[in-house]
Amino acid sequence: MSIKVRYFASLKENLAKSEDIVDSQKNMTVADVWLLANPDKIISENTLAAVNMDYVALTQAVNAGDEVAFFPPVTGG
Amino acid sequence: MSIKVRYFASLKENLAKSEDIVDSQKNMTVADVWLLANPDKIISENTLAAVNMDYVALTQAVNAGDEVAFFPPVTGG
Amino acid sequence: MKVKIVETTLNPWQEVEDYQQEAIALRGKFGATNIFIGTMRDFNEGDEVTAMTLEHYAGMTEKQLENIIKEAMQQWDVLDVLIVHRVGELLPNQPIVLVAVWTSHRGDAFDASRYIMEALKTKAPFWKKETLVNGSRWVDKNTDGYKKS
Amino acid sequence: MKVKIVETTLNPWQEVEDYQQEAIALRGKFGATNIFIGTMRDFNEGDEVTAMTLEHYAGMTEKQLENIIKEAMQQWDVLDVLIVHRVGELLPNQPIVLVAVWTSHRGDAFDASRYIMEALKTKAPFWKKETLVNGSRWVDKNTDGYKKS
Repeated sequence: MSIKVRYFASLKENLAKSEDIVDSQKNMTVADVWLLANPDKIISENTLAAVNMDYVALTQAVNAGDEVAFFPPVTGG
Repeated sequence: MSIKVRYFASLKENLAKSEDIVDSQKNMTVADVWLLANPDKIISENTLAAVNMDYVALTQAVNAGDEVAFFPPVTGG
Repeated sequence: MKVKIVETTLNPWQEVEDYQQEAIALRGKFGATNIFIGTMRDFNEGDEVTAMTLEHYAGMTEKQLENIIKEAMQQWDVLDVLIVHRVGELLPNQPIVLVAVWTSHRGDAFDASRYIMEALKTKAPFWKKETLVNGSRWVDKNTDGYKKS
Repeated sequence: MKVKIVETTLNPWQEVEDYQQEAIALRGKFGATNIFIGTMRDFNEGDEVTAMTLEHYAGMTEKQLENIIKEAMQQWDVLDVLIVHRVGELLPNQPIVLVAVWTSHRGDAFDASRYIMEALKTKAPFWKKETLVNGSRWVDKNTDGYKKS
């Protein structure tokens, strides 16, 4: 299955990329998606994750066609 | 001494007057001012009193030239 | 800070915009503004209300409102406050009162604005008389504004 | 209710006035409006800030803000809500966010407005990058807004 991955703000700058597409034959969690997209980078403990624009835990399963996003703590308002 | 007395809102309507001038040779409290101005009317327990535009208790002494006001609970805002 | 009693229609947006425009000292310094507007409804206590007359004790209203602002400024970090209150004849949907508070941080803006509104309702000498379909009546006390309906 | 993300200058007074003008159903029904406006300051964490860039996750911001409004409406008697949030390049003294809440009674207006602002700060995917005199930096977390300074 193919998953679109998006990065925002300081995380996007640090990774020097705004998007990835990851493919896998196996079922994946959000943490698996990160690992596949960033095999050499440990996810920072304050990084937030969303699937289809809802906040999720890293243990959340993903499905084909999902949009997964990773970003730092939000600072709007 | 001469004291100006003012009434507002429903109290003004009930008394059918907006002002009084009371005179006395003796020292007076706010309660005395009411009695002198309205000898036949007991002051309602929810009536508020002010001297020179500050809230006071009925036991507050008044001085010559003071403006005393009586009015019902306020309902602004 | 400014306290203003108006006898004609109160335009809250214009009041706040004009005041902020003139408050040069605030520029770049305030991070939070909280504004409360009280507006006349067309019903109260189960009855249709067609108009309202707001009486006030001129002089004492200003004095009490200025005291309330000072009390708020003693309790919270407040940069500026504007209070505008309508008196005279009002129709439903017209604004009655505007409280605007400028602060550096949002907590102070919410807290001070709420404090000022509650104190105004308790201490500022205004009285409402409602015009109903049949006759009129004085509002005898303010609702607490916080009870669950 | 309405959620709006704007890339150009946010005029909070115009936004609220326009929205209220169109909200025919509110007329005569609302007694209280609480408005919060967050504005860019010219200093932060002890440094002069000359400009700011606000990034957001388009789509998720709207989804999260709509959820927040629904949560507020479940907890308080709220008639209507408008949220407008700025993104892109900002200068000091420019508004960042507007929250406006219309209710029958004032307690609900204060409570819901504050709830929405706190939830927005925690959940809405916006990120601030500050331009300083020398370089720039991401704001790494929101201040709690309630600490005593």
